Amino acid sequence: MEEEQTVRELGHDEFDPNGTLALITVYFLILLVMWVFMYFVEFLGNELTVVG
Amino acid sequence: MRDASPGGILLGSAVLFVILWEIRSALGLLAGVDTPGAAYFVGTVIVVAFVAFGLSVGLFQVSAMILNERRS
Amino acid sequence: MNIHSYEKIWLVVAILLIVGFISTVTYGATAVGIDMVDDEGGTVNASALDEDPRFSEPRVEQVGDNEYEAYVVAQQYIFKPDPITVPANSTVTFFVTSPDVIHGFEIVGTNANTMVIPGQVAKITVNFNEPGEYGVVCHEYCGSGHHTMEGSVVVQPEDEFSHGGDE
Amino acid sequence: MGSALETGTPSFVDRFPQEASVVKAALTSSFIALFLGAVFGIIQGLHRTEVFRFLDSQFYYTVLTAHGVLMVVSFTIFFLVGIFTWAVVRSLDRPVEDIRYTWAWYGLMVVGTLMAVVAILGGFVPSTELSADVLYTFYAPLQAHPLFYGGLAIFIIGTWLAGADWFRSWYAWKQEHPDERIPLQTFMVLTTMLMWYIATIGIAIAVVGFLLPWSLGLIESVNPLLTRTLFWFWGHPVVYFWLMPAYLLWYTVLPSISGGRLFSDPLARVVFVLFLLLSTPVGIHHQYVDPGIAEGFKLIAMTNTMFLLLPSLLTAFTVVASMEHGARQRGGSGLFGWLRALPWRNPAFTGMALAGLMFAAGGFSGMINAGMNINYLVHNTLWVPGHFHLTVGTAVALTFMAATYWLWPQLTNKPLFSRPIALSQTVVWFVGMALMSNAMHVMGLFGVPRRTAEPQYEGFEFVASFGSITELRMQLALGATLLFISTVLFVVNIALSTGSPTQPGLGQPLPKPLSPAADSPEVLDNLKLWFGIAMVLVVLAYALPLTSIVGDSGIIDRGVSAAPVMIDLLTGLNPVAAVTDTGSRLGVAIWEGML
Repeated sequence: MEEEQTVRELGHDEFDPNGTLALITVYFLILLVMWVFMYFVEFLGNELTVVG
Repeated sequence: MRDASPGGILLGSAVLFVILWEIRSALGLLAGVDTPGAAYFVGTVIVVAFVAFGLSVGLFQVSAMILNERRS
Repeated sequence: MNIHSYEKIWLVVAILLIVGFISTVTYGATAVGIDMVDDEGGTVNASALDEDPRFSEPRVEQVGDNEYEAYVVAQQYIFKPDPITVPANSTVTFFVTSPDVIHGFEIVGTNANTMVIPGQVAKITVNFNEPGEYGVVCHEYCGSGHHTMEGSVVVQPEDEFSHGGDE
Repeated sequence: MGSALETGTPSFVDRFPQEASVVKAALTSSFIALFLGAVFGIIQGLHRTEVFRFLDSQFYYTVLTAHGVLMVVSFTIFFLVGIFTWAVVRSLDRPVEDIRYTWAWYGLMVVGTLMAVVAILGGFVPSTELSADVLYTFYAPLQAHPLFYGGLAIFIIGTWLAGADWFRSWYAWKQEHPDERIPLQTFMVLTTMLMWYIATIGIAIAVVGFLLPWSLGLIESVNPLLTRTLFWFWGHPVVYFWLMPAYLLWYTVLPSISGGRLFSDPLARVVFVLFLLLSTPVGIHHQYVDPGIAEGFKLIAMTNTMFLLLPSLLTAFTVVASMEHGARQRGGSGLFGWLRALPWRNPAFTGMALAGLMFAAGGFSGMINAGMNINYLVHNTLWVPGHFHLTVGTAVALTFMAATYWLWPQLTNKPLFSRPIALSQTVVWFVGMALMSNAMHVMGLFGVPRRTAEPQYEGFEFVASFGSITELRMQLALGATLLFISTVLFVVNIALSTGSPTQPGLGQPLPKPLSPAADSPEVLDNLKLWFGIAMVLVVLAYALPLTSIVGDSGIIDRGVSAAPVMIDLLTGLNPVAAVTDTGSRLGVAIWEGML
């Protein structure tokens, strides 16, 4: 495959997945906001609570 | 843009298109803002027509290729 | 084990997230008081609903000051009674069962939502405040006419409410 | 890997021609199921949105049963047995012990599928007794033809025997390599199969113990809550059974296509062990709003389910980190800039990456589904199919298609017919699914139910808090159309690839992980231990609920009589009227959309 060109070799210890950490932090924040919204606004704010 | 590959452009526009639609839903649900549906509708029709055109050009080339192979 | 420090951080954060979810749900169950449908409704003989004191005559019954009980039968492809008429500012306990197959009972656009299983009685209690009208759908496939199975809940102003919502 | 091409790495078919035939046969079966499933899918998508209805609505449920069974039983599991056979043979580097045995289980699975499919398609021919319009979940007392249950049982027995084949290979390998760690891919296959053996106890009891004899008239009635609970005993782990081959590909193939290496072998093992432990004792979360099950049992199921998020969240990190590793080795830099260095022109990569992206979104709606009381909001609404079209319908399906672009040439020694078509196919799938699933989630929140031919009612209308229900329907139908086109592109591309000229050296070696197996404690490879703990967890989660269900209404509930699904031939096919009707309806819909 023409596009698989390795420019350098990186071992486990010389590689810190900074980009991954950043992406996953963004994902975590989205999850948090969406959960709060879904639970407290969409669900608890919805009509007819089942109380028994 | 000079170093953008066709694959990248295709993918980028697809992701952008999806994000635009998700924004409409998110704004509607989260903020109660109703973005103009007609604009989205027209935009979607244009995008789909464009993709259909691109695909058909590609498929015509492919079928021409198959026909050529059969002839030779 | 050789685990990168970022991965350890993420592991801890992920566990916190999970604990957070469980706590939110527990908060809803305790502080808000949201109860799950459970086995409180008991069981019933599905082929002899007409002999059962609760379901022989599907109806709404007053049991306390502002408290009502609705006995609802979901069957292929209707809900009985239809409409289910209740007064505003009341607490209504629905008892729902089925004589034939599994159905669903969902007051459309609300959180009142339960499965209806033959032999079992689903019991859910909800508060109705404002007068109004809700649709009820069967949300579990129950046969070739499933899409026609609907009912309604009519919440009447208190002064207009009279008994026997099944006429 | 450029050098590999020049020297001509032998492909899988060069090394193991007999096994490659089995893998090819399994994948072909799976693609046939995918194509048929997609045909039924588009019929449904257009029917329920009222865009194009050419069948009477009673046949919608036949179509829905066929779509469900073909997609999530035939397509996914045939692909699984193919990819697992490949993975075991490749990673142990030895042929199967007896190729006749391997063909035998494959044959059983084909026979089982054909039986079930014949029973389902019988629903279209009302003059026959054959019918199985019971949907994928076949909840009693809706009753299908015995052929349906029989087919299902034979199919599952086929998968059991397949699992035994892989255990046999591993056992033989272990005799020759007593001190070595289980190779990662084989480890993944074996843990997944252990999970499957536990999970299928539920469906085996439900089908062989109750439903099959009941449909044959040997027993008079069943306890619907019991068979339903047994179904979900299997019904949740089966979703992980679909997902595990995708995880296997993400962990072992995706890093290499990204130009890097797997970040951590030990963590991959931990993740698969967690799936073995936690996949089964969670099924009751599908029954949060069922009567007859105490709230305490539902709470236990929820806790287990929430912890089941953990292996998936860990996977997200490890897999993205492996991709980042690849990107940086390819010269990528910056906090997000490395994303540009990924091989986006490679359909195998792009497909898997997009599948992973959608899985992140599907993961979120899954978290909502898992929350016990918030389930009241979404239970059995269109939200739920919206969710699983992101998970099994994209994370799994798109990964399988992308992996095929990578693996197929190595099974046939023939290059892919067209890489541009393959690339557009994955992107069209992504866009189509985003539209369809977005519309489904939103409509679900507005209370629109799932599993219905005509979500339009006489007594009330669904209220949209923004836009309109019509608009969401159009969005759904458009998404479904794109998905259908995408499936056709995939199937045609693979079919045309069989005509490509043979070419040597298409093999793709898989590099070793950055942190190898030797870094992980040996106890991870103790399969007996994990199997034992998994069994204990299942007993803890299910013994009491099942006892209480049986105690309340008996092993069989005599009050419940069977409801065979038979169809009256009322209107049937009416294509001409449907076409003209659709024209006018589309016009109205577009007009409304513009307003």
